[in-house]
Amino acid sequence: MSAGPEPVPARRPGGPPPPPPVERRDKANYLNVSFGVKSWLLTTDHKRIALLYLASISLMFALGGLFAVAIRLELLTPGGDLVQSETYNKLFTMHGIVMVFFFLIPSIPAVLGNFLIPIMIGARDLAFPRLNLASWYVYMIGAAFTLYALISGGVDTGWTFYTPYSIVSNTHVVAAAVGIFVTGFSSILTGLNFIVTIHKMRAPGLTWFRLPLFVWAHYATSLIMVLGTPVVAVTILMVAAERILHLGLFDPRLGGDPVLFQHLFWFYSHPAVYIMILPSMGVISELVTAMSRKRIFGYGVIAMSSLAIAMLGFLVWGHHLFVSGQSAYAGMVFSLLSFMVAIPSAIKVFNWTATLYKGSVALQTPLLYTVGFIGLFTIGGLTGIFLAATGLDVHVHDTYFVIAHFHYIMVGGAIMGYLGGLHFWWPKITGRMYPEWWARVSAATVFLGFNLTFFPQFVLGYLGMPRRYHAYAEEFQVLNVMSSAGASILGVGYLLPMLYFGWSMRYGKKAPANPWGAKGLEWETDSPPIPENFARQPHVTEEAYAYAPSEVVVV
Amino acid sequence: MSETALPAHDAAHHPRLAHHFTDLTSQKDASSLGMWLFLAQEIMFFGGLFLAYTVYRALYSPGFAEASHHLDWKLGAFNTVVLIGSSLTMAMGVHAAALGHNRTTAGYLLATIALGGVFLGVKVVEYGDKFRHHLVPGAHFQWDGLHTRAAEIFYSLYFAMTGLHALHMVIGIPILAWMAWMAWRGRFSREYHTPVEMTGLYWHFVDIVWIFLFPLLYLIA
Amino acid sequence: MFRELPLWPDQASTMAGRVDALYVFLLAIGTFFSVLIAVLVVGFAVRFRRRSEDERPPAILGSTALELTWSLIPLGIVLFVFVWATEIFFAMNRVPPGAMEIYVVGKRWMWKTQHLTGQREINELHVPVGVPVKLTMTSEDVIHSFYVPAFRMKKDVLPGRYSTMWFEATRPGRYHLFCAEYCGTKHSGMIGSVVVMEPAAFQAWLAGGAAGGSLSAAGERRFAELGCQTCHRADSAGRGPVLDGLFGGTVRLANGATVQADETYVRESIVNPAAKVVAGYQPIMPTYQGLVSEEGLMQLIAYIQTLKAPAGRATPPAAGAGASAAEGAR
Amino acid sequence: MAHELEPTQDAEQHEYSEHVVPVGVYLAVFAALLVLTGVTVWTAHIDLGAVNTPLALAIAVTKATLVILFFMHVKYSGKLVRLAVAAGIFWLFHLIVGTAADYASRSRVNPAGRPGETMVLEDR
Ligand code: HEA
Ligand code: HEA
Ligand code: HEC
Ligand code: CUA
Ligand SMILES: [Cu+2]
Repeated sequence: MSAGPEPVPARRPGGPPPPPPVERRDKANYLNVSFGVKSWLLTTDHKRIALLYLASISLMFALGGLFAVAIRLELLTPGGDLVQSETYNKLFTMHGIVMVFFFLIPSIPAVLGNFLIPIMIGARDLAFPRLNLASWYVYMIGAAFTLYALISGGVDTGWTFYTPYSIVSNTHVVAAAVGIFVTGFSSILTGLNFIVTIHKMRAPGLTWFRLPLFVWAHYATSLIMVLGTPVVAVTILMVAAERILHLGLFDPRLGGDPVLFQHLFWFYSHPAVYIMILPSMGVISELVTAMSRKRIFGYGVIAMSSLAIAMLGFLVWGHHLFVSGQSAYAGMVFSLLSFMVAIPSAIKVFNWTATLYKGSVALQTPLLYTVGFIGLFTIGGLTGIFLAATGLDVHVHDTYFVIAHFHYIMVGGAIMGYLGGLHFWWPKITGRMYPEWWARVSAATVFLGFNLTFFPQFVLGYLGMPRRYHAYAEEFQVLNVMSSAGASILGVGYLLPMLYFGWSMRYGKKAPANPWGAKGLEWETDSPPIPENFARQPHVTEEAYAYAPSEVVVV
Repeated sequence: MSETALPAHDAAHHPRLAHHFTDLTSQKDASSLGMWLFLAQEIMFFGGLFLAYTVYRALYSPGFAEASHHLDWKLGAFNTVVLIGSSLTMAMGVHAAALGHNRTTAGYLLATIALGGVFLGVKVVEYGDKFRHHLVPGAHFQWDGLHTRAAEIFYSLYFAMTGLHALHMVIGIPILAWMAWMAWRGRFSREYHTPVEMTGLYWHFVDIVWIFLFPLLYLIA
Repeated sequence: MFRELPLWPDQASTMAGRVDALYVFLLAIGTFFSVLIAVLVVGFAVRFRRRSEDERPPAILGSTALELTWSLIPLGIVLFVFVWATEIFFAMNRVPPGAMEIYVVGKRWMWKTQHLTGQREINELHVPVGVPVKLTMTSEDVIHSFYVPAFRMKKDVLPGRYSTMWFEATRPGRYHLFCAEYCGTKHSGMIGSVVVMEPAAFQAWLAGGAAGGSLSAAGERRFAELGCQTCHRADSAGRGPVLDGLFGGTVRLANGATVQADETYVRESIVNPAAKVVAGYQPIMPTYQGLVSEEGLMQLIAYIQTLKAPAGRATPPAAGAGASAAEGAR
Repeated sequence: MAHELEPTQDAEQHEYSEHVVPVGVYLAVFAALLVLTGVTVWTAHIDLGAVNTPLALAIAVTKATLVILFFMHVKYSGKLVRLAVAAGIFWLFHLIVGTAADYASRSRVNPAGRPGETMVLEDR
């Protein structure tokens, strides 16, 4: 432990004026260091950029949620009576596009990752702060294109843009495609920034195997972002080109092969589902240890399983094509590989469970979300096994079984992790505590509403109700009503955090630096952190999650 | 956990050192890794088109051969030489920058721009020729050979791949011009010339893409 | 009550039972693991809840034995499931010989089916019970998917090529037919029913209205109308190859390759004749793309299938014989 | 104390070495690239049957390797940069091979099938 002179804030010539001196440590933090719209829109502070993202993706979530509400209302009755079928098709398309590309993919990485990664590794900022800001602008430009597509009439291709329908559809496919193309680059830039940061900016003593698991998860996620996203970008660009320039690459009338599109699309979009779940798994790894004040069980295995998921995730895209006309032999291989991805996921689930064993478990909101995540992810993941089983997928492909599968993982899993993380780090981000009682109520509401919404959809799917159906056969109604009822409960569950988080920013109890008694560099700095994150350069001398134990058990 | 003071950026530190790095070397390492990751991303971006090319070439090989004969391989070869030349001048530019010779750097960068311009000029001539001969896919596509559909797919790929490649050059040239301007103004030094290097990496990458495009498009037997 | 809240789909094909068995197995596995995890997580959380702020849990760093256990057991399970599922999948893809052939065309937003005997249906398909039926399907516009939940069978129907699917119905009745691949505005209206009938009833139905004669007869008429016989004549005096006995055999192409003369090949020969030129012939055949509908193409194919081989060509497989022949083959 | 201040980095501290490559190397690489371009054109104009395309690709790979190693200084760069290069190339390879495997096995397993066609295994 060595103490140098009080740090002098650094500055670049021509850069923004230096932040106030650090003597007023308890007062100056990244939130109050400067004011005004410009200080936010031109900031290069990763913490502020994280908040910019938080605001944007929350809006996008509300928008996607509104579409979901409209979908569920329409599906209350079997006849397509609430909206026209054109409208319905636009609703689920926009719901999928907004939720996937504009909410879930950026959610944890761009908000929590952006905020926490530099702090967790003891750095002042990401490696490329201006690139970080640029990626937010790129995201906003992409969102603007997509919103334009929406306002000027919508898109109706489904979020998958399958050709040749997306070539002949007379809706605003090009605008939406450009929107996704552009946002893709935001995700690439974020991933690139994370990789370089994690390699190059770690504090002294912070070796790879001392990194928090959240950072490992983001490292794996970033690999997928950098290596997968460009493929969907160019694919979607080709679709736009087919529409504008009449190239014939995917159009069978011109000799193109629509199945090639599906290969290209899923080459990215399957790994993309791991972009959506890995960060959430990272959050859960942090939460289980912090909430049980106990070393994580199997640190190395969890870290490596993130990488394994990222790698194996690139090998399985063909499992979306079992009935598409892909060769049955290719289907067989893709099926086998899909089963293999289940193993690292299983490892994580079991290790989290084992971590709770003999812990000192605080039954607070973050833990409730953790428990919810583990349960719902398990169900979602295990139904993924059903889908990866070729002979069974032939029946349930493109039915509500698939819808239920991925909502279990993305809504039940990923969003639970996101909300859990948001609650856990909220004191750090805002310096205020959220109201614990309301938070527990909302966690319970989300859990109940969620299961009521999506469990019946498994049954519907096995009964054979196809997805993307505006009107459906009468016998499916009861289950659909259950699902819609659940969705309204779920909606309330999501509305609550939006309200009390907003409330707490002003009225919440002031948060101490480490309200959870948790380990990790982020808890060593102020809440909210000072602009340069740490007053002094931290040195790391111990493993991650080194809670002082009663005894060390080596099994 | 222990800590030390944040590195004090005293007056002696290099003006180009950003606040969150401790020294120029690590800053440069970060840039160079970042650039390489960006190029890995670019490989995948072009990769989608190369995949489409592979699939259709396998499906329609006679048609592709027929269609390829309507491309002028001499122009293609000429452009290959031009682009390789520009890669050389680019490498020399980086070399000069590393030695701190700002004016020389600017000169090499201008030469690179000029060669890039020649390349694009030839491309314009070629594209114009395709327009005149109705080889642009779409409603006006005409083909008097056997394999009309395969030829149209071939030309779809031709325009998509060379177009995207040319777009990368069109983006690269202003960046080169900017670098040349900065070099001319003496902004680089032995210690700090990362932007020139990064631009160089980008330009060489564009060259590599063309190295593959040339035989794949112009020289199908 | 249970009429309103159905929990299990009808089982009406030979595949249904096999798929359901796998499903039940997976349900059991899934329930077991979900309950196990839920009980452990909730149990640990409650049992080891924090009772005082100064509790110090032990540090349990990990255990190789446990890690291996919970990797290898799931691995074993998924490998088992893999083998089982793949077996079903290949059975689904392997059309039994001599299956009764029916042609299906999907277009936005209807299903058109044609029997070899000439019956044409819209959004309906009549099939006999106990007979393997092979569907040869194509689309006139975008991708559709032919889905009969009661059969547990589904296959995408693509434009520009034929996809095949087969099933053997086991229970008479009327079952849902859905389009399962999103195809635009009225995707959810692209539905119909599959009517499974006792063989006798089916024969009676077949005898009913075959307005235009059999499929191959329709094809023969089209062959004449389109002027195909000006070049393709049975006496090899035409400018084009003799088509008798073509179907099912192999064809040598001008570029040296050989191809199998199946539906897709014949279709391509008509709509894009230059793509594969028969050895010894000039590519003079005009394209009929746009001149013949997908249904017309299927009729032509059915007709070409019936052209029996003169001595020397490979024998085409039994085709065009309808239900009775298919039954015989079983 | 100075070295303590440096953030932890991967084993090799300097990804990018200040190695200044002699100009002669650049010129030699340039000459090699020109020669190889000539060879590509030449071999394309003689009929080698199935060998033509692989040969053209092999030459292109050689040229690309030269550019990457010398012009782009990968020969003098650290492990991490090499890893990034390798990852890019490997993933591209994987994208193409994975998809091509589907197309190739469509024709191989079904004698009646050709690439681009729905596969059916028929017991004929
Ligand atoms: C975050 C998103 C996410 C995640 C993580 C996953 C994870 C998985 N998915 Fe999912 N999937 C989607 C999102 C996701 N999926 C989406 C959006 C679609 C539809 C796209 C569309 O068409 O619109 C889809 C569709 C989809 C299909 C195609 C279905 C079809 O269209 O016909 C398949 C098929 O194989 C599949 C499989 C899997 C598998 C095997 C996993 C595995 O990774 C799951 C692994 C996890 C576990 C297995 C649970 C934990 C393990 C245990 C508790 C131990 C016990 C385990 C065993 C005994 C095996 N998914
Ligand atoms: C991250 C991804 C994500 C998320 C979070 C959700 C969330 C939800 N989805 Fe989503 N869904 C998809 C991704 C997602 N979905 C995708 C990819 C598809 C496929 C699309 C396609 O086929 O192309 C799909 C399709 C899909 C369908 C199938 C449509 C069809 O095939 O016909 C249904 C039907 O029930 C559905 C329902 C829901 C519901 C009820 C929620 C609920 O969880 C939503 C709950 C949220 C709310 C109820 C909003 C809460 C309220 C607020 C936030 C504030 C209110 C706003 C203001 C005050 C302004 N979704
Ligand atoms: C102008 C003459 C001409 C007409 C009219 C014509 N064909 Fe052909 N057809 C040919 C020639 C020549 C070939 C062989 C070269 C080739 O494959 O293109 C051929 C090949 C074929 C083949 C592949 C035969 C094989 O042995 O593999 C089929 C099937 C076929 N034609 C069907 C038709 C049908 C059906 C029509 C009418 C709708 C038709 N043709 C009209 C000249 C013609
Ligand atoms: Cu046809 Cu959906
Ligand atoms: Cu997937």
